[in-house]
Amino acid sequence: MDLKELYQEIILDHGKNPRNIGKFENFNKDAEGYNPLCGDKVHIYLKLNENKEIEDISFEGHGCAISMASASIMTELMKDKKNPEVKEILNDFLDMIKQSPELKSQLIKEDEKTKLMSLSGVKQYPMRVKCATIAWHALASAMNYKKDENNSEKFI
Amino acid sequence: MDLKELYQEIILDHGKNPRNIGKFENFNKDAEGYNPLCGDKVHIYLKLNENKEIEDISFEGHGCAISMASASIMTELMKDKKNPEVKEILNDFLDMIKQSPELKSQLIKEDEKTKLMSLSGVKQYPMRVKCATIAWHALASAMNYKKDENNSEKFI
Amino acid sequence: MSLKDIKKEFPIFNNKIQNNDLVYLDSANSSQKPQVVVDRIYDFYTKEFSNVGRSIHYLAVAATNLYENTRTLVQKYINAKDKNEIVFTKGATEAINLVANTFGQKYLKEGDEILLTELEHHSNYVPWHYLRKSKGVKIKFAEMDENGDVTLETIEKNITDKTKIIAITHLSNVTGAILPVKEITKLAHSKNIPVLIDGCQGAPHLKLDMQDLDCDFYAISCHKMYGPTGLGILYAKKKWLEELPPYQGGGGMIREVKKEGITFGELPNKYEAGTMATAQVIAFGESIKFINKIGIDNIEKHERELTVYGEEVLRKNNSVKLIGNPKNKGSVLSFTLDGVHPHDIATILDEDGVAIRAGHHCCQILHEKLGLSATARASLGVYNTKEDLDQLNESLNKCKKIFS
Amino acid sequence: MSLKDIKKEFPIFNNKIQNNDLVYLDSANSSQKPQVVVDRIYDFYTKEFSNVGRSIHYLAVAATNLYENTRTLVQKYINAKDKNEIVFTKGATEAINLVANTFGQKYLKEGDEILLTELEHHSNYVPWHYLRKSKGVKIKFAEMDENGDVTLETIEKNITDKTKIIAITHLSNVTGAILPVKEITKLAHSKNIPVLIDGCQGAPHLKLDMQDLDCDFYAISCHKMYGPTGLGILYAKKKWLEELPPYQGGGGMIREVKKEGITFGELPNKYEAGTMATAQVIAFGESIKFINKIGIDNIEKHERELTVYGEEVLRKNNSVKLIGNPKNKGSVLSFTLDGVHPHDIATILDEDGVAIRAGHHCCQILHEKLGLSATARASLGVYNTKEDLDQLNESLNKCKKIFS
Ligand SMILES: Cc1ncc(COP(=O)(O)O)c(C=O)c1O
Ligand SMILES: Cc1ncc(COP(=O)(O)O)c(C=O)c1O
Repeated sequence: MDLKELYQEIILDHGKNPRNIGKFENFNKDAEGYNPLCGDKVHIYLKLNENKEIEDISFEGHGCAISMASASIMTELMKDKKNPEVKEILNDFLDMIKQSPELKSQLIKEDEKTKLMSLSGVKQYPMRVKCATIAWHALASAMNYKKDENNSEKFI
Repeated sequence: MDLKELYQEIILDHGKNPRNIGKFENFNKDAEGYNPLCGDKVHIYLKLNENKEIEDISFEGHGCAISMASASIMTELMKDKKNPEVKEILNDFLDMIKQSPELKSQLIKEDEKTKLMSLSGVKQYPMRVKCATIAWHALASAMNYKKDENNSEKFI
Repeated sequence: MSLKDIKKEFPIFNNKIQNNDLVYLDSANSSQKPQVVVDRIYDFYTKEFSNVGRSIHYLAVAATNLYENTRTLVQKYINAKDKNEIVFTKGATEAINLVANTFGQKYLKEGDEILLTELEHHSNYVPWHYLRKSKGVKIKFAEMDENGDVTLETIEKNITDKTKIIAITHLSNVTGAILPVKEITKLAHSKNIPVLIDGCQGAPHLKLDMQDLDCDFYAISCHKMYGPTGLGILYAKKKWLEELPPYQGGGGMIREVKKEGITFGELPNKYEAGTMATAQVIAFGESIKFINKIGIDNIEKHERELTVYGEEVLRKNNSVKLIGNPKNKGSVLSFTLDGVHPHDIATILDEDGVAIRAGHHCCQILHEKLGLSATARASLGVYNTKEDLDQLNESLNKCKKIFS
Repeated sequence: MSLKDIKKEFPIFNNKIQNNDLVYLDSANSSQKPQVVVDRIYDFYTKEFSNVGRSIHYLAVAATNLYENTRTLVQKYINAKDKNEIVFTKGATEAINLVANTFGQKYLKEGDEILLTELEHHSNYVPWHYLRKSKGVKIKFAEMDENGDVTLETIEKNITDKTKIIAITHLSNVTGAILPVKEITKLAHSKNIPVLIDGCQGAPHLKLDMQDLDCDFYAISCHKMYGPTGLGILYAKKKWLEELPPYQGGGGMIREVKKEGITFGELPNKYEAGTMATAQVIAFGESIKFINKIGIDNIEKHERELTVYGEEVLRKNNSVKLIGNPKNKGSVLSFTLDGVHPHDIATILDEDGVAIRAGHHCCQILHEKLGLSATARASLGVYNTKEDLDQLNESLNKCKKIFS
């Protein structure tokens, strides 16, 4: 294991200075992610327009560097994404954190991939995986994606 | 340990042919002894006359050879005994079963002592001690002797 | 792993018990433990110990993984659909209390009926009895027939439109009767009645498949299954664990706690309050692996052969009366011996190193029905042999002699 | 036994954790186990195993005696008046649930008040919370002051004529505050209110004397006391155990069972339903002997010195903020580190083999009061040394560096 992998520059930066923080006025969807084990909380706010496009997105919450950085990076990435795209990226990210060595979605640009991959350090720290995914699960709730029966963490 | 000590002739005899068995008509005191672990039961019936003398005594119940023999021997012994005598013998017997090497009470005749001592084999079989004492505890209840606070099994 | 040498896997048989070889015929009470299980406990405490779930340091993470591994092993072993259908409890008794308490709270009201059988162990009666007092429900007992069996028909006869739950043993710890639990479950479900199976004697001896069996709840006692003491398992269909209220409250089972109120955690945490029996759970994983290595089919076959042999031997002994002659019989041989009380039998057998149990075996209703206050019981495990049963018979003859 | 070499008694410290020596600072979560305790479990399973109480063969008798021996050892250790005031449970959490459930059933009604403190662990709140729903009782929380303490005065202020029971921690697992439990009990008794003490953190570190303390209930967690997992103890005054209804139902705790009704066994059986954690109880006897050998006074002194030293070291570190500065402090050091979240601290420390805990430590109400969602906590046991605390400080400096 390697702490440098876990706490990469990008993470420390986003952890210290999270982007898109704070509730904005005219959100129309929101959901809270919560980890009962540690008390970390991420509340996601969305403005989804009539094209099912995320017009605006922000978050509030508290937690470790990983969970804050993950929320920050996610909100940056998801802005202006349309509904099926959001789902694809979400599943791709969770798949990467869970098992896949890389991100596969064509919807994610190379520099965005680099940012997201900076979160892959948690793979070596099983108890920290939830920190990296808490914001993503909250987004899934806000978007009304339901978990499938087998709890496989793919949103359908 | 020695099975012959436990199952002495006297015990086998009283176990097979218990004396004073069955409820009699005009009893005026009774109490049930019960061992929840094994289900053994001994119900004691007494006729205590105005002199606080046990005019008649019998028992009903079911259980192992030890518990039946003990009840049988006890009822034989207690007939015609007066209240303070009953208590003294009771305590003496329980003391013997618990720790003392011998019976001390002057109230018990030599041949009676032999019979009672035949029950001392249970000392080597801790789980069988209750079998030997169940009838005696029932008698103590019927006589309204109360256990003292420290649970020391002496009846006061 | 060969069944022939299986005794060697159990260190207890290396010891003399009062100068005798141990002939252990009390497995329905609790089974002996294979070396691998004891070693796992030892290693866990000496090399890997930490509490699970709560901390995120190395030892805690490793322990949590090991703990959850056992959940998966159990899930696979009993073919449950979801690993979160496996709840660890302190024993089968707690598992049944958990269901009776939470199901009772949520679904039972005055006049409702609970259907048990006359075969039930006190652990599958007393928890339901509490609901008589608190809720005013009625308890019915499906009758045991003269073979010590309870048939599907008898169950059917006792179901009314007030029956709200059926709780029955899989395998009687006295008569050895294996109930037609799958058929009973199907019948019950056709009337929308959930079924709890007390699997204490089923799980160590019979192949289990929860999805096939389709019961709603199944209680397991790990110490009877070559596992450590202080551990049981409740299998429950996910929908029940989601719908029922929580049982004990404490750390680990909550979501969020505020002064005004509390929300509860998701499965499997919801029913695992407080620090769990970590070492025991981890070691029980080895019990499952041990059984898998032999193969439960082989265990069933071995124990069936022994049971048949034991019945033969005891039938030939004219003073012995076997209790129960069910159609489908598990490895339990209950009996009486003419003129000798079961407690005296147990003591005399013990002198030869033969460990059996005597008493009502926590089944007083069954014994009342039999008109007996006590029986003697020899019960088998994977380590038993025909020689053990021969020794049993020989020692029984000694009893007769003493009491003749 | 000398405290200098005490680490050697704990086999876990012979192992490297990811190439580092283990610096175990998570004892408030669960303590490590001395060799004697692990050996006892091993020996019991490999040479002496049997279920207790139920059978009368040699192994069963021996196991029953060993089991009851521990009850006597515990009685003496906590100076209870009667050995039957010691009830074995699956954990402290179950012990508190047992009291809340049975006391609630019998004595509480709508409008009654239960008094807790803001320091309480979820295990000493959630069980009482259930009574809010089922009985309509009210829960009050005596406030924690800025030192992380709850004073006698604050308790007094919160008592009303509706207060029916007071349930408080002996030693806070976050602020380390040792409450004036004896004075609180005296006050409560003067108003006829019984007191339950959550002794999870008290029992491993403080000398206990139930007759002097005079509390009605005291809950102990054995795995925090150098004992096995899956075991707790409820001390309760005999009159309560006699008066309260039984808790779980099952084998062993009954007197007589009939179809129409049930009578319950005498103490200690009444509250020990089903097969108990036999091996764990027997092994816990060794934990008590181990503590006695060192002497609880010596343990207290050693841990007090370490706590003072740890506070000194951490106070010198300008980025560290200690949580709680109670008058009387147990061996718990909770803190935050500027700019680094407790979870990140825990992960970084772990890399150096330093095991601490981060989070709300099952005390969300306390953390809400502090305005923190999480803290880091180093907690001590008999095996800790000043070097452990130096290493803690050094690793905290590494955290700062990474996050600078
Ligand atoms: C103060 C306090 N109370 C209760 C508990 C719960 O104890 P257990 O988890 O052993 O049941 C703990 C430990 O987690 C504790 O520290
Ligand atoms: C049929 C049956 N049910 C329930 C139990 C209780 O199991 P435990 O004592 O492990 O909780 C037993 C064992 O004693 C049993 O044989």
